Amino acid sequence: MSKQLHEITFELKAQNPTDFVEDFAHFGVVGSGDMEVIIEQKNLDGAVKVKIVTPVTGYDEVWRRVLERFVNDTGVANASLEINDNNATPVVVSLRLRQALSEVD
Amino acid sequence: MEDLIGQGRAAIDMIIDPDSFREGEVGELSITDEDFGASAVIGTAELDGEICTIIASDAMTANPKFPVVYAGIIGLEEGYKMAQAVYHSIKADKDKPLAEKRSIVLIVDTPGNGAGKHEEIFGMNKSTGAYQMALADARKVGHPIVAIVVGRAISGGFLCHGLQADHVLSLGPKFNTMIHVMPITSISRITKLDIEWLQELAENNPVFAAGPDYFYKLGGVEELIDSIELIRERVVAHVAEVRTKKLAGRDDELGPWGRGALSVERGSRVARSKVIQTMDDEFAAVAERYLS
Amino acid sequence: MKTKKKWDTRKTDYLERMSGAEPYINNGKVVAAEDTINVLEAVIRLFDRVNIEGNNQKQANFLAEALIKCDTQRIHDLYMVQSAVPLPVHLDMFEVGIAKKLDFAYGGPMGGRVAEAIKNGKLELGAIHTYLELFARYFIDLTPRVSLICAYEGDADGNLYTGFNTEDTPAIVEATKFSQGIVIAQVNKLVDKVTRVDIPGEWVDMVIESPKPFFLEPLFTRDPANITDTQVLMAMMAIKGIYGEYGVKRLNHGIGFNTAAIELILPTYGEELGLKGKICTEFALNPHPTMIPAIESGWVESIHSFGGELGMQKYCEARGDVFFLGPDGTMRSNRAFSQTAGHYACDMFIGGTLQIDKYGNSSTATATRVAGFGGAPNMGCDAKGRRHPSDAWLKCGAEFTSQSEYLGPMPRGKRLVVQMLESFGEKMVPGFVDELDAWQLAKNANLALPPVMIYADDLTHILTEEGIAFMHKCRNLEERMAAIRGVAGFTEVGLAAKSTETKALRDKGIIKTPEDLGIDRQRANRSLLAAKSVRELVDWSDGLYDPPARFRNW
Amino acid sequence: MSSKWENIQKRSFLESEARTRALGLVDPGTFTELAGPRHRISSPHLPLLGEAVEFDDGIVTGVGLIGKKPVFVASQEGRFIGGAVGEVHGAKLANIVRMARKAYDEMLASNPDLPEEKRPAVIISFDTGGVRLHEANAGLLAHAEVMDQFQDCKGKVPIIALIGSRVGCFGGMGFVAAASDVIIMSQFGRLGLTGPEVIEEEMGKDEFDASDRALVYRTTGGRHKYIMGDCNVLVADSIAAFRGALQEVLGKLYAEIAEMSCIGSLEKIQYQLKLVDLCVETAPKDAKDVWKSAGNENPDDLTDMPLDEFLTTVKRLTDRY
Repeated sequence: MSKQLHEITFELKAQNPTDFVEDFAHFGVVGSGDMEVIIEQKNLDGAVKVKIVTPVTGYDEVWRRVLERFVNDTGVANASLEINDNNATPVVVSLRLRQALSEVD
Repeated sequence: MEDLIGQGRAAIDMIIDPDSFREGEVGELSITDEDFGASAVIGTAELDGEICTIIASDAMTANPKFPVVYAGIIGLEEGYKMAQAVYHSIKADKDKPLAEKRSIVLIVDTPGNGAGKHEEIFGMNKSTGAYQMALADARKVGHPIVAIVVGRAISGGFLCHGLQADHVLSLGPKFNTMIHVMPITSISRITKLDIEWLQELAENNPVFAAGPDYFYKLGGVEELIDSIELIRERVVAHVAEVRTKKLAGRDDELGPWGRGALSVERGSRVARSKVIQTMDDEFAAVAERYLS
Repeated sequence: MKTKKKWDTRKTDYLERMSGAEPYINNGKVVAAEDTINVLEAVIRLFDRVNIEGNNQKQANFLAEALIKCDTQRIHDLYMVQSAVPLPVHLDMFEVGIAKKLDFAYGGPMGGRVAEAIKNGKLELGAIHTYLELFARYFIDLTPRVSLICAYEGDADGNLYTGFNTEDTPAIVEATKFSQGIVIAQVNKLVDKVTRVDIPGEWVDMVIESPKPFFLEPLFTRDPANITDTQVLMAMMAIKGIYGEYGVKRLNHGIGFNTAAIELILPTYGEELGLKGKICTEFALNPHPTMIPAIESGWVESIHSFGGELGMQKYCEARGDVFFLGPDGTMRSNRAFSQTAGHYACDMFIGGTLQIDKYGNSSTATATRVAGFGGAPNMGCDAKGRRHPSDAWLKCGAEFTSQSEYLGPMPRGKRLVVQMLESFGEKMVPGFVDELDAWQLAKNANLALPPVMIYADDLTHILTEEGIAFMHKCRNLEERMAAIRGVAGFTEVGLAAKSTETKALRDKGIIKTPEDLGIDRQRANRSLLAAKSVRELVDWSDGLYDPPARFRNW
Repeated sequence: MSSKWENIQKRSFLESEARTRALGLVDPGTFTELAGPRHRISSPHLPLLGEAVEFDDGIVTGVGLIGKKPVFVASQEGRFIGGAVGEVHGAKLANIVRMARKAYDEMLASNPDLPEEKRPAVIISFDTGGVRLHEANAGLLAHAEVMDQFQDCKGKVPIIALIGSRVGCFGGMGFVAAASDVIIMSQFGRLGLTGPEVIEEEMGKDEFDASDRALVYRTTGGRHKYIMGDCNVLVADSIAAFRGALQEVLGKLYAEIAEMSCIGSLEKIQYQLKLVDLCVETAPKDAKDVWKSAGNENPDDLTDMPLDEFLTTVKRLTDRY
């Protein structure tokens, strides 16, 4: 029996992109049912690169959909997102991502 | 003799010069009340002809005033009693040169600190903290401190009585010595991880495995001794080695911080070194702003 | 044809049973605690219908513990008719064979054991009721022969003081006593003169001072420290999008953190929206500690309670303009009346749930637990007998699109029935599902129908973190299902939503998102809570609230 | 930034994350985090066990200013695995203390008349249950390193402990806090060595019921520790209140601050032994019995009375013994 942290990576593109201009932003705490995120400016040809590290498996598609909506709603582009997750629900994920973005506003 | 568990007093006799132990006495300190901190043994002895302070646990004697103090547990009184022995060692040698500061030998066989209501109301954390501060103090003013694990060195008990020494020695696992925070069976139960798999993982990563050899790998124990007969000889040797280093001003190689460096030598606790380096470098770049 | 028949068999039976207990009754109606088993064995017969008082709050636990110690040769296969079975002893009764059949309303923590006992044939389930429904049947076909009840004080004449925690007692005693049944009360204290007569002595046969006070569960206490930012967001949506929109003044709140969050932002967010005096003035509600800040800031005119809440006694007594106090100055709760009030006199029920299916039926049942719903369904339904108008009721009725299908142009109101649910619960358990677990439970526990807390046709609003779905505004099932999908987030149900469809529903005002409601998500955090901890509730109450030990963190 | 700092001040200390506490305790805009999330030094051991990691391993370390004073801050995050101390977490804590002492040595070397107002200080905001089980051995060794660094600070750099977060300060970190010079707590803070569940296991539920939170707080909570003298300052639950107390303490001469500690010298432990005698003599059934010994006639009233009233009416053990 083995148990390892699960890593999910993918790239997204916003429909109405606005470049993420901050060098670095961090938000959140990896409490139970919560997560943290680092957002960094990266030259990715308008794309957003996402990496999630989580103990939970089987929700890769949900993660993609949640992040897709975040990227489309906010227009974030040319950025890398790194998430450490510990069982956060989509509600919490969306909330933390928006809070992270507003931290740098 | 298969092991020394529960035999702190016997271990004292094995280590010191014959018939040299004056129990209850360290410098000006003289404890006559037999019930005071009954589970802790302190006193002065000769070690290879030199004066030395002995601190041990007595697993056979419970403290009649504190029901949770038995089997070698360090309770409220025991912690302060042990601290007194250390402070009186410092006091007695206050004006002596470094080369003559008496050594302090910790004979370790304790399952932990007192876990009771009175202990928490009055602050067991202070008692165990006081003893550790005293040991660190003595170490830093030049007393060589050597701990030898002869039985149990469990979690907070080991921190209290052992890990503040300059050097920590331990009898090897074949003498049933136990050094851990929690047995791997309990870790398995709490983390809900398969025990065999955990044991397999522990082979390469000693950070959560129980046993003196794993602490050796982590640099938490300087030397494993594989014969009871060798204890005295090795303690004497380590006292000498520690003293030499102190005289040379190489204190950073001793005690907990020294064991941190030892972990690197033994290829473990790599992240520790990395994060310390990162902090130091990062601060160096901004130090001007804060320290000028 | 007129038959010759004895018309006093009940009375004869009563006297016969009581004569068996006579030797143990002294000094009026007093029985010593150590004789409890003897009197129970004397007055209870095989197959009797027996009520042990208890609901989700107080419990006649001493009498329950005594009943299970009775000789199973003499007493077995009892038919338990009682509000709740939340204590282990209630289920042990079926394990040892003392009891066989059960009609109840609430299983709480014993829900799992109820299901198990049904499965292994130890328990024969009649039905799962609402409180009021079960009380009703006490007077029709489920009248108890013997009732074991509890009170704070009793005297030698049998007078009882049930005070703050009167709860179910009057309903049980009335049904039992007026059909010549036997009523035995455990009291915390035998006194010369009771503080107030809540149950007249004539209606009680025996009084026993129990060695320990009766058990009381602080079920309605929610620690504000555990309210999440998402719950604050949903509370803001509830207040702005529903309470304010309809001007809801008379209402009931379910148990849970969702409604606790609403209660705690009334004095902050509610005040800011200028809604004070316009909403939340009268409640059918237990004395929720989280109501303290709203009460203290003058929001609330009246609260009638189903039961008492541990630690709130002194506070309620000191707020006599709000709570219902007796001439002696202490509060009296009454579940039957408060449930009736909740059913007929409240314009809204709002509460949390565990699951909502794609049609809008909601349930807190899981596949392996027969928990029951207590009183929620009484309030979480449209009161068809209601005839008095109110603004909120009329407005909701006017919006009820399909009403004219039945009534033609006849105006009629509708109660707001709101379910709050996050799309995913802890550990990613989806709140929206294709099929309720209740179906599986019905199979597992041989139930005649899946236990549904609130049926889709009663539900008017679903509130999730995504938005509010105005279910009653939908034209048909198809549209209602689309509305549910539109607020179901990233669950399987929600992922099936088409964005064009959801957009259309938003345009029609059937779905409203926080943005549609003009709610700033950034403000949705715990700092809006008028009290963020139990300690702050104590401070709000000027030290009158005395929280149970488990809620203290200072 | 500064307006943000203003907002932080009003916040509940109990509710605040580690980083918020760290930022809010020092002067506005002066906090520089060291080995922060940017460096992504998370635990190498947790992933092997399938446990979630955090970029800062559950502790914020950094440096800031309070007035002219450089303060070296460590702030633990109880929400991440109960603030437990693993290899990285422990190394950060030990090293921030070491850095403060090294900074002092350097400053003194270049300026033998280093004014008090510039003397560095260490601030630790505890929120922890002690050793992290998943990397227990490394965590244990780190505790010893922290104590070692504490002792190095003696005579040089004051160490102030702040306890008012959810997890409190237990296990090995309980004695680390005891080894600080000054302990500032709120009534929500808890300080002890052994967690309530272990005491219950050891003594039985009749003697100590771990689920009785009121009992747990009476035994380890801020009000109790203030009466015992283990907590030097009891403050309201806001970052501003903690910062205010901190400023006041740091405004004192170092010698005065060092005197405030409970342990660390023979004289101090002789006093503690007097209290142990009191414990034996009175055999208290409950902490309230000790409050009575301290001269509080109605100990029952002390738990629920508002903090201000408590502070003006309470008698402390240190007043009498």
